[in-house]
Amino acid sequence: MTSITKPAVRHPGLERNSLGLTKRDYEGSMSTLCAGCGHDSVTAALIQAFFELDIPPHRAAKMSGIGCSSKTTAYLLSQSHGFNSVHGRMPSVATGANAANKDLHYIGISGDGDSLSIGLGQLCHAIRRNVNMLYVLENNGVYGLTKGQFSASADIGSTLKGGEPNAQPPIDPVLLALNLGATFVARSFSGDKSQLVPILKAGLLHKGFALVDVISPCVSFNDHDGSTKSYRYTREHHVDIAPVDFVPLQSEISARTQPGSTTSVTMHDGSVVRFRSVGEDYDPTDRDGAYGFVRAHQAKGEVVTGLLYIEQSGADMHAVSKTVERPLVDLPFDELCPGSAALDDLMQEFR
Amino acid sequence: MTSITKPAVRHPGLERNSLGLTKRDYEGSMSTLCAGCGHDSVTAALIQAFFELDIPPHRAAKMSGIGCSSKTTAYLLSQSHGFNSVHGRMPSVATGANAANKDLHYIGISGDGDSLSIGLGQLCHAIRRNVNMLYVLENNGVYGLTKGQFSASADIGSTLKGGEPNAQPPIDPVLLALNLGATFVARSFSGDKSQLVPILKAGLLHKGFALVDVISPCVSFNDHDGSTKSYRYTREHHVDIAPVDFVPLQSEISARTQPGSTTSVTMHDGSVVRFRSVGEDYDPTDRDGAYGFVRAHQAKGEVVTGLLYIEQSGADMHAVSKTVERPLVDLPFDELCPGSAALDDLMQEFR
Amino acid sequence: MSSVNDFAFKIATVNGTGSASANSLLMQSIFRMGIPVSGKNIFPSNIQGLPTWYEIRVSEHGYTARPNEIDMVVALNPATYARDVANIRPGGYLLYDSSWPLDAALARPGINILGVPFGAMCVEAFQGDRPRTLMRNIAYAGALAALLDIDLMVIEALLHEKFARKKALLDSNHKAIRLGYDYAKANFACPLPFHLKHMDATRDYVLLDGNTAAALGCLYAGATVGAWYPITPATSLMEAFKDFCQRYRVDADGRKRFCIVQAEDELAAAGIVIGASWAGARSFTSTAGPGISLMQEFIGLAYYADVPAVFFDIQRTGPSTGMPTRTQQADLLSIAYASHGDTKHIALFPANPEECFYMATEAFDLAERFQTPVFVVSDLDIGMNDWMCRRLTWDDNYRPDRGKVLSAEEVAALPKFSRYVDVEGDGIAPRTLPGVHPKGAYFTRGSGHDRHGAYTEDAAAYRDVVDRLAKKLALAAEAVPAPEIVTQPNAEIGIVSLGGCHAAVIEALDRLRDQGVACDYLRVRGFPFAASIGEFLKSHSQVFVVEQNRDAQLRSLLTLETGVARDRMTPVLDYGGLPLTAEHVVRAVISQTVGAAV
Amino acid sequence: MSSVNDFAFKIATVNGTGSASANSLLMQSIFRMGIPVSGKNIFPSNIQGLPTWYEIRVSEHGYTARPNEIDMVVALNPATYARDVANIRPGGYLLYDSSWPLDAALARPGINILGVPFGAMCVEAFQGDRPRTLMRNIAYAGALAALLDIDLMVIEALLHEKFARKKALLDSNHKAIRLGYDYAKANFACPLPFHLKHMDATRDYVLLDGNTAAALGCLYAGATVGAWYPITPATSLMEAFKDFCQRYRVDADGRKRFCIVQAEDELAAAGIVIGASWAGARSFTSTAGPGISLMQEFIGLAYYADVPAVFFDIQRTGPSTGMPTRTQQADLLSIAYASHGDTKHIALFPANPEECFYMATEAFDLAERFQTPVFVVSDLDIGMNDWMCRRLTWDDNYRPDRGKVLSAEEVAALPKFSRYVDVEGDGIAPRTLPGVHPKGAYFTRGSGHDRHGAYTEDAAAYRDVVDRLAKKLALAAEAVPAPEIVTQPNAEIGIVSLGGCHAAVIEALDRLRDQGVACDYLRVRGFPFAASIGEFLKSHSQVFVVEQNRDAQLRSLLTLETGVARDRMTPVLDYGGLPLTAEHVVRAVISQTVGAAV
Ligand SMILES: Cc1ncc(C[n+]2csc(CCOP(=O)(O)OP(=O)(O)O)c2C)c(N)n1
Ligand SMILES: Cc1ncc(C[n+]2csc(CCOP(=O)(O)OP(=O)(O)O)c2C)c(N)n1
Ligand code: SF4
Ligand code: SF4
Ligand SMILES: [Mg+2]
Ligand SMILES: [Mg+2]
Repeated sequence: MTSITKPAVRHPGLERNSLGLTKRDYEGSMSTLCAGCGHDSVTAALIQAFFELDIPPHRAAKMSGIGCSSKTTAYLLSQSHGFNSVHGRMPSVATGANAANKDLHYIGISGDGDSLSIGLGQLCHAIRRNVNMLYVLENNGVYGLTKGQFSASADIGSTLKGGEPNAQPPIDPVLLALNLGATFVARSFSGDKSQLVPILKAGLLHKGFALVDVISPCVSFNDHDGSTKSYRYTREHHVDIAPVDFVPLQSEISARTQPGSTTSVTMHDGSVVRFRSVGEDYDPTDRDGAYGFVRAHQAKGEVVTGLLYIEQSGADMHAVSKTVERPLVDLPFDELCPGSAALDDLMQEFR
Repeated sequence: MTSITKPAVRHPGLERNSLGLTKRDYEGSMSTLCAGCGHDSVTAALIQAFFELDIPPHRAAKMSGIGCSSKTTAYLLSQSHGFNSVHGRMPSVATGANAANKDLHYIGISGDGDSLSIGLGQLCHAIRRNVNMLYVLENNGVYGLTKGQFSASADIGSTLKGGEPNAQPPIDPVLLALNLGATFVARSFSGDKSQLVPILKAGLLHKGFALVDVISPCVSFNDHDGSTKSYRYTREHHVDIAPVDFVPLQSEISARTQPGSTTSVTMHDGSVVRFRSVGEDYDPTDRDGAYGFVRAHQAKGEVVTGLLYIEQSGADMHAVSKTVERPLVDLPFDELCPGSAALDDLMQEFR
Repeated sequence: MSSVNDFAFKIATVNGTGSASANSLLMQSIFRMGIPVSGKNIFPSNIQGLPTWYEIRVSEHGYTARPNEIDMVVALNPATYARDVANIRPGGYLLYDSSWPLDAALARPGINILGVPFGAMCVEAFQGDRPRTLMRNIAYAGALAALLDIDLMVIEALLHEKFARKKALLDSNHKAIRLGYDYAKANFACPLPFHLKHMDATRDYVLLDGNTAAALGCLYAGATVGAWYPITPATSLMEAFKDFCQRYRVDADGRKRFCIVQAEDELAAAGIVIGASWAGARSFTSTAGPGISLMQEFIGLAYYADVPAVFFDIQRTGPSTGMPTRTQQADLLSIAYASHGDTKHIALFPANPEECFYMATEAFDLAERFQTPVFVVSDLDIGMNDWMCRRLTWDDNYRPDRGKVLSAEEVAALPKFSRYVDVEGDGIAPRTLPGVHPKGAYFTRGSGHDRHGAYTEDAAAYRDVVDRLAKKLALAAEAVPAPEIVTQPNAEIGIVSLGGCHAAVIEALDRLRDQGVACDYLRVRGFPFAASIGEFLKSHSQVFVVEQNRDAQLRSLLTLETGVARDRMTPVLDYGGLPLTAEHVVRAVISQTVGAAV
Repeated sequence: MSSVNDFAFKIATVNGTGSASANSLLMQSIFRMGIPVSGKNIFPSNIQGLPTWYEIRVSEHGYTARPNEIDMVVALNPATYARDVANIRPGGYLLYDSSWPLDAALARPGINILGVPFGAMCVEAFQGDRPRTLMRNIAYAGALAALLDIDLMVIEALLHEKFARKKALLDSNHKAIRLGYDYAKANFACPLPFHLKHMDATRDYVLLDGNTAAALGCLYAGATVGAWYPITPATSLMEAFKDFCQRYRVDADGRKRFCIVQAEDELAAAGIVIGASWAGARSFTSTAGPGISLMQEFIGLAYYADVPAVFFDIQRTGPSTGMPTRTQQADLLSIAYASHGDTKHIALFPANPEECFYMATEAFDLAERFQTPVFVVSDLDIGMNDWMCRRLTWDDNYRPDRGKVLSAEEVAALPKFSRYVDVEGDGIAPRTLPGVHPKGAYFTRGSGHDRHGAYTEDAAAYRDVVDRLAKKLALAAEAVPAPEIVTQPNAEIGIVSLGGCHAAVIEALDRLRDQGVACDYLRVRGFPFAASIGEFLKSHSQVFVVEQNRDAQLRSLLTLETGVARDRMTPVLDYGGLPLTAEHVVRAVISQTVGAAV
């Protein structure tokens, strides 16, 4: 039950963040996923990211659709509101919640079926609106919860457990997002926490839609040889463009602007994302460059991972619609209702 | 009424195609669109293409959704079946019809609202399936039939009649199609029939999903200064990568393999698409090259038009699903029903 | 047969030629003369070039329903000459453009034919095609002014207001009016037997369409998030809301106290409304039948997860795309029990723009109080036509009923918060908003859940929640707007109706009484049905249910919800897509009344 | 209390541990012993690690409904010990894994507790975690064989068939069976008071689930295009169809005489079915409640445009996502009048897998004959559980009823083809298929159209079409499967039910009769309702309507369609998500029967 409040008794042994909270305070109910499911690692990484960013749990909102991946919002942040909506439609629900209260940290957790089949239209339009949220796509190439049919992210030639190969071109959420103007695009691997956590932290602080495509193997239906979304295949074929360090605002300036560090991007709140030893040919602020880079490696059968593109100038949904600074939910009624006098005047115009 | 059969009396004056049909035989009922609407020019170009390709009208099927653009299927080919379905869902209806009867020429006519907002998911998945059809997207940047709201193809900064500028990044159907693995991608302009007709002809004979994005201005709601989908703006900013000639199989070999012609692509049925004087830098069979080329020109505020990408190797939906040569609708019942003996045997397995 | 302030005329033109302004000029002038007037715009689902009509009815008694007969037709669209001229009552009048010889189709015996060379006069008087076409419309308004005795002063005043800052337009309009007016004066015996005389019956009224009124209601209710996908006839509601917000909800620095999202489709619009309401905003969408079908899945989620949400359904003629510019009341069943599984939803049925305003605000109160979807079921006739209705007023003491929403303090004070516990026994469980307090956190889901919001597949835990929902909806019956009941001394016949039919039914009641058929009347204003509705049905030996659909959907709801047998109620149906006339109701009742004095 | 061939036992395990094969081994063995048996799989919406149960009922009388009480529980899931042990009838038996000391939760007085060290024995006998877990299941099957007298020969035979080509597996299974069997024989008084004896009551039967049967029906009906989006419990229908097609519809060269499209969602699946049917193929989709909600818009299009389409709704517990692995009959209303506007749809209600097969073929005939959507309304219990039903047979003389489809010659012979003309007065207008003949071309649209298929906004032309549709659906009432009616001498009580409730109701009828309460029974098999249904209702002083939903949806349909007053029918509802028991029906009837002999 997600509504149980954690026991007040503190575990002295546990590390605490600046809020005095331990990681436990960021955990959720017991996972009911298969032992070894990639999704559970992503949940752990998210807990880590929230903990390290000192975000008060109740200031986060967990949004999801339907699927094993979508279930995971119950397995973290039991002190945050969660909304497990309907299949493929989480982006719209998150858009509405964000429109109403822009000051919460929205995390959307979805799967490749939820996002690329039934939910493709909503995902694309949430990207266009640059809704301020971290969108984690737990990508395993199959529909896990319905027992392993191909999803739209299955690569050509990748086989089902039964051996049946996929013959349709995959939809790559990373390329799609770059194409549609997403302002934060990353790909990672549930098996690489050191890469995933800083990316999630950057995504959480990014002001706009942050898409993180996480290859998250399904041990029950898509982790066999022949699958291109298995642990083994991913380990062997993913290339990390550059490890990133996420340096939050709080930390002393020096650390943020450490000389000699190659590329680094300063975010809205002043935090810095630093790319360590990124290759000459790679510029994480060049949208088309990123697109070409990913494609080129795909041609070689490689899966590029890392924080592939980040743009801090893009206006998010509220900036575009010029809403007031305060969340709309906080506006007092008298700032919303023009009152009787105004109505009387108005009526004159309808004569 | 689309079901009126044309008068038997022939108009001696009118040019005839190899079927002995005149253009009149490819026309439909009177258009009810606004005078000057780009869509009417596209209708005319389609009539021209069908006429020149000598396609028996009743072997074509006209599929559409809802919108001014979608209405146009009534304005051509009155001797073809037409299906004006529901808003944004034509791709699935066309997919089903094609699954049932692969031997008809399917043309889908849609608008930017129909295809890129409510219908985005279906369009993307029809592309993935490489459904064998010509898909014409009559793109005017607005919802015409509902009186001029922005559509998802509106460019940033483009204004509504009232002056309101669009602030969301556009969805470019051409880039989207290239990204999703479309096997035939073109962009044209309703005002340039000489470019449009051969492209439509090639699209009709292409074995797979042929996307033709046609800038087709809405004179009532989006043809003003400030609009980037107006006649004026399009005329001034579109660059044709290369005029194409479409040389049908029928014509004598020499014409098809005329020496000196730069790039040329031979299609499934043996017809040839010849690109005249295409620039050094452009290869219409290079997917990523095409993507980069379009993006580069967009950066300069230019709209690239022409047959941008064509791939003849891609397997269409039926090739992928290995269906029989004959259309499924033509299979006799006894080839479909295993019969009583088989059932009796089968029952043994359920004991 | 002469009549003052009691007649109707119809103008037939081609859409996209700008006749709208001429027609509203006529409407407004008559209205400002203090005479009750109503107009019905019968337009095509098309932007330019197809037939369109405008019917104006003048009624000193204040009847606003669609006219029972047409006294005069202004025929300016050759494509519909035959139909239009056939519309004129025997002895009525035809006004046509005599720039061209009288078309054979117009030459009907038994009517009076008046020709005015509108086209020719305008070609002579104005430059350019567009101005000439536009002014031709104003010219017929001028001719009608003369024929019907519309006060020229009033017209002039309106033109001055409208074109205060556009001198050139003012002049040409003025000129066009005179062209028609003078020609008519000079050539015909003005006024016609039926014409206008100043009254003082519109002082407390306005001319308003339902969508504008509903948008005002949303503004006044404090709605901040609007999500929609354009669709006729619902588009003008959200567009009006946007305009009002631009006017009343923009800070000095240009920042907005509202957020309107044009969604990619209706599914998304519903999702946005649900997400925004869940987060604590008052949020709504406006749509039509096809949207209602597409929102079914989300509606079920909101119902099952106790999430408030307000939906405006501006009904049009179905099924499927149907006739987008024609009216109907055929979405009742698909709304009442929307979505798969066991569901039931609150619905409000405004009868006119005035009620659209008040019911819009009420919808938000009910949605938040009952934590469930609420539908305001309007239609094209109410939503898009200008109705004469009382000036809207506002009580500044109104405070929104946000329902049971726990504050941070209240949550903190709880030993433990469980989302779906029926604390007060009314089926409504206190909710918390995200971001308020860690102890208030809970998990909202459309999957099986127990009273704590936890996932369950247990039969008892599942029933516990859905039984509460059933109870909640049952209690809503007496909270929704009560039915309007009009009785007559010892009437044995009862007439039941809803929404836009009201105007025609109250007119029919008068005419039936005059014909010796006394009927009581009940107008359903909310769903689930209050007990009084069942009582009304049971207390009348014969009941007619008047509605605008083919399958008697209101009668179906009455049958299911009150338990009164289906055949105890006689359906009176009109589903061709045009607003209902009193005549239709009267004929149906008379012809089927057991021993009616006919 | 001893009983032969008449008892029930329940196995509680954790999902994903492979108990399924052990359970079906038990089912099949009993079945092959000639004894009527049925099994209910009660599983979680999850892939691995949550509680799951399997109930097996043995009934010499052939009752297949869910058992009224549990004689023995095999408790192998500590997480549910308490619940499971509470399930055992007084004096019943508990079988647990004594590898560990008896858990306090299991120590219930008044029952017999038998411990077998399944875990320990398997750890000793097998290598590796997975084999050990799997074989532990086979071991309890072995123990049950001894306790219940299941014929070991039969079990061995089944193992040999199953592992014919897998020697190693055969051996380990054989070994595991013996482990359990021998231990039980050695330690307990076998057999228990309730046990099995060979019969000869299953010779003409098979063990079949409804989705497999429905898939076979589609195969035999000649369906060529299947479109779907995965959803429990409908997934196995399309997957079975695919397997059968792979087996019976592949040419020598590997080319397929079918096309199955896994759509991107349910909206697309519906569109594909409509497109394929429009083009002339027999096409269908299989889905569950959420899909029905998402398909609403397309359903209205097919209805209004006269396009055939077959939908299988394998109902699960709603609303919204609800409980995907629990059963219910709560989509009735959203199917009967699906989509906005005035609509009504044909629906068939199979009661078991056998009917799933026959009704599947019938659905295609009806869809093409009436040119309209047809729904086969099944549910999770019928669709996914193994039912004992008569061997399916096929009449080779069957020819599909394609309805009024004009050939090229017929079209050519016509002076003019108009799509929506009611030539024969049955409301069904002849259609043409694309590609057949230029003269047969017409325009299919969901927008307003006249009898020629031309766009219209004219009231009369619009009514002409929708009135024909109403007529067509009215005539369908006598064409859908007739209700099954079972009468008893001078019974005054009538019981009405549908679908999967049938098994429990017929058992209840017997028990009620034994208790002196004679009831007639009508099982609804199709919608719209045949006249005989209304007559049945009217001819009984008291009527009970048994169904699995909260809101008495079948009763609602009966109220609306037959005119019989709602309260003339007493609802008997069960909506917790588990299959209905006879006990539930008997109790409801007895307790509410006017002067019942209790
Ligand atoms: C409308 C609807 N259709 C279908 C389903 C069934 N369904 C549940 S989850 C799912 C796919 C999940 O795949 P994905 O999003 O990749 O999540 P995963 O389980 O692989 O993590 C489907 C089809 C549903 N719940 N709702
Ligand atoms: C489900 C649904 N929602 C909304 C509408 C209203 N509608 C009709 S056409 C249209 C948009 C058309 O835009 P586009 O596809 O660009 O066509 P255009 O008119 O611009 O050619 C909309 C929103 C509808 N018919 N159905
Ligand atoms: S089925 Fe796959 S995706 Fe689902 S929980 Fe198991 S491993 Fe994870
Ligand atoms: S409104 Fe625009 S798109 Fe529609 S017909 Fe007119 S010009 Fe064309
Ligand atoms: Mg997945
Ligand atoms: Mg458009």
